[in-house]
Amino acid sequence: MRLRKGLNDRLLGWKMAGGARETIADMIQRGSRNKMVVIGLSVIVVMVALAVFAPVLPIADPTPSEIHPEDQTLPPHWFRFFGYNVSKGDGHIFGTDELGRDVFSRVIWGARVSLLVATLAVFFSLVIGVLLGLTAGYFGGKVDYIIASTIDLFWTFPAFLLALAFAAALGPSLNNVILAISISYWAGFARLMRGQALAVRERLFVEASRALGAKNIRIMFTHVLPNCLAPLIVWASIGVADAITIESSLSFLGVGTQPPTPSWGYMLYRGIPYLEEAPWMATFTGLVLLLTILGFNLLGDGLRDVLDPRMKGLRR
Amino acid sequence: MPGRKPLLEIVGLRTQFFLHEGVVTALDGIDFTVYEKESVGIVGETGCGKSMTAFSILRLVPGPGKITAGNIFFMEPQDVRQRRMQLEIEAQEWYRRSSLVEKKKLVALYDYRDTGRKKKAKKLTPAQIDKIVPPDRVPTGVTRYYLAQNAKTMPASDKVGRAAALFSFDLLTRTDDQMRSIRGKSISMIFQDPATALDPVFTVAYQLGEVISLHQGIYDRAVLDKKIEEVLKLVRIAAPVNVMKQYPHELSGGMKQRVMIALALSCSPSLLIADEPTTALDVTIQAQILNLLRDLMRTTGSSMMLITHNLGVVAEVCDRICVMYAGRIVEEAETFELFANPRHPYTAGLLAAFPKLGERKDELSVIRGTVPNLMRPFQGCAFVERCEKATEVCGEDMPRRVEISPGHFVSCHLWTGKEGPNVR
Amino acid sequence: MEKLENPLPFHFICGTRPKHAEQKHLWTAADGGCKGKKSMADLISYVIRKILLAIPVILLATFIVFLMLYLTPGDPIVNILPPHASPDDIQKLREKYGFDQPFIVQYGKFLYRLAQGDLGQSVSRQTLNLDVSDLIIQRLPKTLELMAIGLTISYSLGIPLGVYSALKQNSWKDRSVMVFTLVAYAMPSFWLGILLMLLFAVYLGWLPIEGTVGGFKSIILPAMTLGLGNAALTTRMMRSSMLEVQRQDYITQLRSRGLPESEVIFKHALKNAMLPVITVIGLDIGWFVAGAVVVETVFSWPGLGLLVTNSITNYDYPTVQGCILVLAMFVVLGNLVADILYAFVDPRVRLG
Amino acid sequence: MSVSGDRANGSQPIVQTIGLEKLFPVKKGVFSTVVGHVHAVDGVDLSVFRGETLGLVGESGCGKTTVGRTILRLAEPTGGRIIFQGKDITEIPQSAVRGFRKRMQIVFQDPYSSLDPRMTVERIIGEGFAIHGPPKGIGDSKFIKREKIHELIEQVGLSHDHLSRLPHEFSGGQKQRIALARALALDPDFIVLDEPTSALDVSVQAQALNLLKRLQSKLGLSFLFISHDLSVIEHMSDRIAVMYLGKIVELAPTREFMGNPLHPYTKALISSIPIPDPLKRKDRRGIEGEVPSPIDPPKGCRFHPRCSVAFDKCGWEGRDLVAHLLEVAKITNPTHILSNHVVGLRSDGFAAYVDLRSGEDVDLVKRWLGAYFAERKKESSLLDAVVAIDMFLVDREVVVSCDKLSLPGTAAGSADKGKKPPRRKISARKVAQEAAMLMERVLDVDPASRVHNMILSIKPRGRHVVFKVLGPEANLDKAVAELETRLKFMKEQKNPIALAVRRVAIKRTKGPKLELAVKLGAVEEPQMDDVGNGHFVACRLYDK
Repeated sequence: MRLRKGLNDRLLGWKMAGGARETIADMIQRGSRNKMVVIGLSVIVVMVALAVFAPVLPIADPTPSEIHPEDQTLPPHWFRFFGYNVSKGDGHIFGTDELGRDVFSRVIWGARVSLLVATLAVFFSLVIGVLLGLTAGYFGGKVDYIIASTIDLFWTFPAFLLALAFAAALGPSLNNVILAISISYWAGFARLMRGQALAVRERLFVEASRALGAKNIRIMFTHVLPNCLAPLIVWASIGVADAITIESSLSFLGVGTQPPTPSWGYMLYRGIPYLEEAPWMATFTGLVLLLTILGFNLLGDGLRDVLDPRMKGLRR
Repeated sequence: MPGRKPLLEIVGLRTQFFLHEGVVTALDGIDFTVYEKESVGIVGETGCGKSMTAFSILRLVPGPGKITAGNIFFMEPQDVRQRRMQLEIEAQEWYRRSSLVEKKKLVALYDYRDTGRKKKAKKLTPAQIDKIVPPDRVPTGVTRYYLAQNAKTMPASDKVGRAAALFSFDLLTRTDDQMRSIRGKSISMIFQDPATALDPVFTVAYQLGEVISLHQGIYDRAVLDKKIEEVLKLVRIAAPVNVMKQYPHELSGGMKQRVMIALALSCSPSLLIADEPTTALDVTIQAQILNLLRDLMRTTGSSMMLITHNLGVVAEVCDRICVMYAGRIVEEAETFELFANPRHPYTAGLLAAFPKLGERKDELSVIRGTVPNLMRPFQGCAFVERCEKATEVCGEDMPRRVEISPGHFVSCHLWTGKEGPNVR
Repeated sequence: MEKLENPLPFHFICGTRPKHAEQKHLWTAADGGCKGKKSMADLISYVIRKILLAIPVILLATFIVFLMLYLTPGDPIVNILPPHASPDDIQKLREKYGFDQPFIVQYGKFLYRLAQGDLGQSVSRQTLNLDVSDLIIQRLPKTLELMAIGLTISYSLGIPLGVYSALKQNSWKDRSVMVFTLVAYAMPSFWLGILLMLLFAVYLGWLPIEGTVGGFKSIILPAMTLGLGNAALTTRMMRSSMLEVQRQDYITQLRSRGLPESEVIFKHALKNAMLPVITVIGLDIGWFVAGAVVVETVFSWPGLGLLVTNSITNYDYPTVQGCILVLAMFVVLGNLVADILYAFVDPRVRLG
Repeated sequence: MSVSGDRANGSQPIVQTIGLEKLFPVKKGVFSTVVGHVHAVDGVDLSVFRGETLGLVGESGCGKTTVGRTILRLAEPTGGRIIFQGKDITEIPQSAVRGFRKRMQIVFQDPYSSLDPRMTVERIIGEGFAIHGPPKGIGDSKFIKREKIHELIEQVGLSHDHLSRLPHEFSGGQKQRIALARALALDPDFIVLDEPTSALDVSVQAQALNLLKRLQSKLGLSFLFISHDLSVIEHMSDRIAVMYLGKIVELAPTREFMGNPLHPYTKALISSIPIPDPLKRKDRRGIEGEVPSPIDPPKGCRFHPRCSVAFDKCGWEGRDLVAHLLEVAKITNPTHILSNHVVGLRSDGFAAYVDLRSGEDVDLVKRWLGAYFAERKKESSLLDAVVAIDMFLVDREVVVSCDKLSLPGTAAGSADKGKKPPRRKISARKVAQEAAMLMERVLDVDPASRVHNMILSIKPRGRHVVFKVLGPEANLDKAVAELETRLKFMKEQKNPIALAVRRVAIKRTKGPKLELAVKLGAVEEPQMDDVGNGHFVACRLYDK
């Protein structure tokens, strides 16, 4: 509604009249007032810290060389409240799995893998996506037609299916999973970047810069890219969540990270046959997985509100 | 104005927006009257609250906005109006006579009713009380309270006095359902940008038919189609049957605005509010639309409230003009009087800053500075920072609305105390 | 061509004309005011263009699927034959399956066979030499069933919830819906499946834990698992779309005409707000296709998805190929349908 | 080029356009074939002299903004020449345009989008220096740059402490000042002002206009002031040009323009503007109708369909004839020939097609039409313009296939003289478009052509040119024969377009169908004529 729009504009005006300036510090301040950002960020910080410091944390070895049959499927000691017979296993707050390994430490080591894969995959797709999307959106014409069709090809294809196909073909390994996710996920960034670049290109300051004699490269990187950053950051955060989902799904299907490397997806897969006798195997892994994904999603949603209130509902 | 019947009477209307950043007073105590069969122009720059006036009248103030004070009397019969005004004066007298404690109680009550926010009555100082309830105008709440106290003593024949009819013609007292039957039927509005103000996924015929069947109870397809065609012909659309079948995006800007006018006039409203009806159009199309509006007003006998920033447009079309600045009406006069003798420095500045065709000058005279921040409460006149003639008193006291000649009102300290000889 | 139905009336094309010039153009009023209307030919051309645009996607899918097999590091031949098979035997089998030819020839042959509906033969031990197409056709109905019910759940839950949430914007009702969608969206489908299984099958024992033996009962859990994530997404989209539409000028305009609130919201706002949701139906189908693979594995639902995972673990690449190709077709088809649907629903879509 | 010629004082124009043309293709169909062009700018001759302001006024969509952008080569012209300070810059490569950019600048309409929201004002104003190097001067270049930026910001009436702020902290008027400072940074000679004050409120607009005037007289700038608001244009300009549908229709010095507007469109425009003075209120009739689509502008004078004083010479088209016949049908009784035997009417360019109920009616309807036209031709020049009525075979057309073309490049376009200019490649589609125009000239317009009255339309379709020919099958053969002899002659003359023509053939298309076609004679567009006092007008009323 025009009315409301006008009001918003004037609101911006009022803010400036008070001398407030939109600096990075301001954004941080605004971000710190947004509950979603705060919650999301704290979850992420905790998870990242645990993952990074896993080797030095006083937790059990996630992949012990020996298997102790007596340790198999021990319930967490606090499960005695639910009527489980807990005789042993004080040290296992999430219990142990079918091979007697500590679930808690495997979850933490699993976070290492998941976060690494997800971050790297998102980073690569971001780089590919931004470069292609920027080129396509800024130049338009035939270049755009070719790149945009490619983007659309990959975009209409569900990322997970593509990743599954690639992971299955390339064979299960950490690098291949990263590659598979990057290949299937870049189109999202490219599409976003292209759309943004197309919009920014129409803004008159780009035209003004051209009128001053600026070259395309200069305009692309000093005008267009900085003005597209906000949605990219949001999308990247949500992208990490998606990548974690894809990675764990791949592992779940057995084409991702291979055992004995601890990975959330595989741990959940192993938990299914034991659902009745050892429900803790699947539940806690899943809970941590959910929390992590939720954390990145929350951060993304919150950032969207912080960086640009008008971007609400931009998902997909 | 003797002899003319007021159709819409706005008294002390205040509309505020409650935002995280603070309270924005979009309309700050507006008074004006639209008489029957006349067109009133509301002129002002971006953000002066002219559109908000329209939305307040229709009670369609968006989002965090609220009407916090005032009355909008619509189609109030003469006798009710007279009795109401009489009672208001009585109530004012009564209020003036009442003690400070009583005043505090009243103010808290009134303020709660109108702003929805409770105030601790006992902590109010006399100055604050005077601010909330200015002594020269007693708000609705107080009048009602007074009436509730004294209703029993009124004679049974005095229906107005016995509370029932007193404020029943105030649009702000209407229920949502009553309001809906007024909107579109008695008061209708034309929006600024026809490109965004028509529903894009329904055809012209559907949108027109919906309104006509709603207010006139016509449901028969054939009769409805005929009626739609008639209305489209009324706004001089050459091929109404073709246009009926089309979606808004298939029409040009001028055509869309005609359809919008058709929508507004389909139920022959007694008041038409046109909010910048030609701003989005080209000059030649603007001329066509203005001609159309003027002719339609003449033939249908409705009143029009034309909101615009273009002084040329009001000069062409309107009988009377209100000039708005920062949520207040600073000057109001008959069109000829206003253009001949602009009394408020803002009006004069605006007229001088407007480049006129065929009167080329080397330099246009300007109004320095920019429109003020509406979030700040104004102590005095809102124009003080940009005014060349401002004195100290301008920054401190809000200027009163004075009638300097019959029908010519100004809110400016240069003119307070200089009421015209024939007035009151 | 301005076709006249009958000799008369002629006037149905023309309106009144400017008074001043006898032979002057009435089109300035009629045409100048109305831009071109969508014709059937435009619509057909649009559909054809969309179909043509789908071809490269399908080709890409075949290429990826083919590349998949080509890149496979594990040798399927070695997998089929007993461990002590001679190199000669390996060679023979390799020739039989055409694995010895250059890449492009293999791809060409692959496409050629594909065009005839031949997806090759399974090389897994359990289903050796069975036609992949037969395997797929056998499994397809189960997946379709699952997807259909999943889609129904997701839209019948997502759209009303989104509208409700938008209407109650910023209330606690809205907030709780938003929290629900956040969690439901973040929940990986396999874990959600496990939880539902745990609750409804293991503890409550209302529904069968997996497989298809329970009849309709057994489809409830997989379909819910599949539908819930997308329902969350639909809710969010519907909500933001509804809020966006409610901010539009035309909604205020309709209110200013005195239309009842229910009509404004449920006729005008809803119809407009549905448009962006329709555009993503295609993407939703993609989501479901991908989700089906995981969900079927969790619930041992004998559909295409389970076939894929089983084949992957058995290194049965022809079957994987075939399944992924079929699933990709779903996606392409879904997008096509969404595009065409959108062109029909939104009068503003430029068909030219 | 009478219009762009010298002014009385004989000074050289700083910018001159000759026949400037910018067409945007309109695409349609399965393969996005070009089905027409938006004639945004269609042959504009303008010149701006040193130190003057040329006002360019017109309604939205008339192409005035495109003129400004094309002069700066922000949009590539599709035809005509742009001459800047005596140099032809129409075809120089973009890298060389950059050098010129220092000397011509632009200020846009929308202050909200014309400043990069992520840059401080200092960076925005200094962007020109970042591109072209710091301003000349003695001493530290950074210091000089700073000084210069300070000077600029003061020049536009803002202060130093604004420099470190971001654009959103400013009001519309202030933003426009910053945009102006940015444009002035490189000391340009010529600035295009594209509706610089349209987004501003009246009181702020006056400030901005005064500032522009002051700066112009101080710095000796030349302006091309583009606006839809004639009152602003009048206030700012020394000369005023009026544009309508891609063409300039009137050009005159301001005083002359306001005192003696000649073109009916100009008059209507002036009378449409509401004057803020109730004493001057009048019943403005303005003009009826709306601006026709620029994809297929009216033939002849583009304003004639809306013109209140238009007379018969101003323009006609097939669609006028269709409209006329429809009117006739309306007033005749149902048994009339027109109603009884005709199913539909359609038009294309200067041809009108009559769809018949059955093939046997051809002679009947043809005779009636011939008689009707002959009888009424004195009354209406539209009917007088009818040159032929005959049967038309819908299913047959002459198709000319074209090849792509490779031409030796022109030296003017290349930056360094030493290198051999690269050959210019022209696609078959483009050749077909050119060929269509060429053939129209030699077959249809040229009265010496033997098929002069038979050609209904000549249109490019993909890599072909398609002819619609009036009359029986023999006429098609005649057209092919004529076309072949003409082509042979042109091939001998080494006409590149003629050389690119591959094949001429008669093609059958849809099922057999017979229509009647009426061909109208072509009508010419009015040219700009000098009526004295530097006043030019393109209107038949002032034909000499």
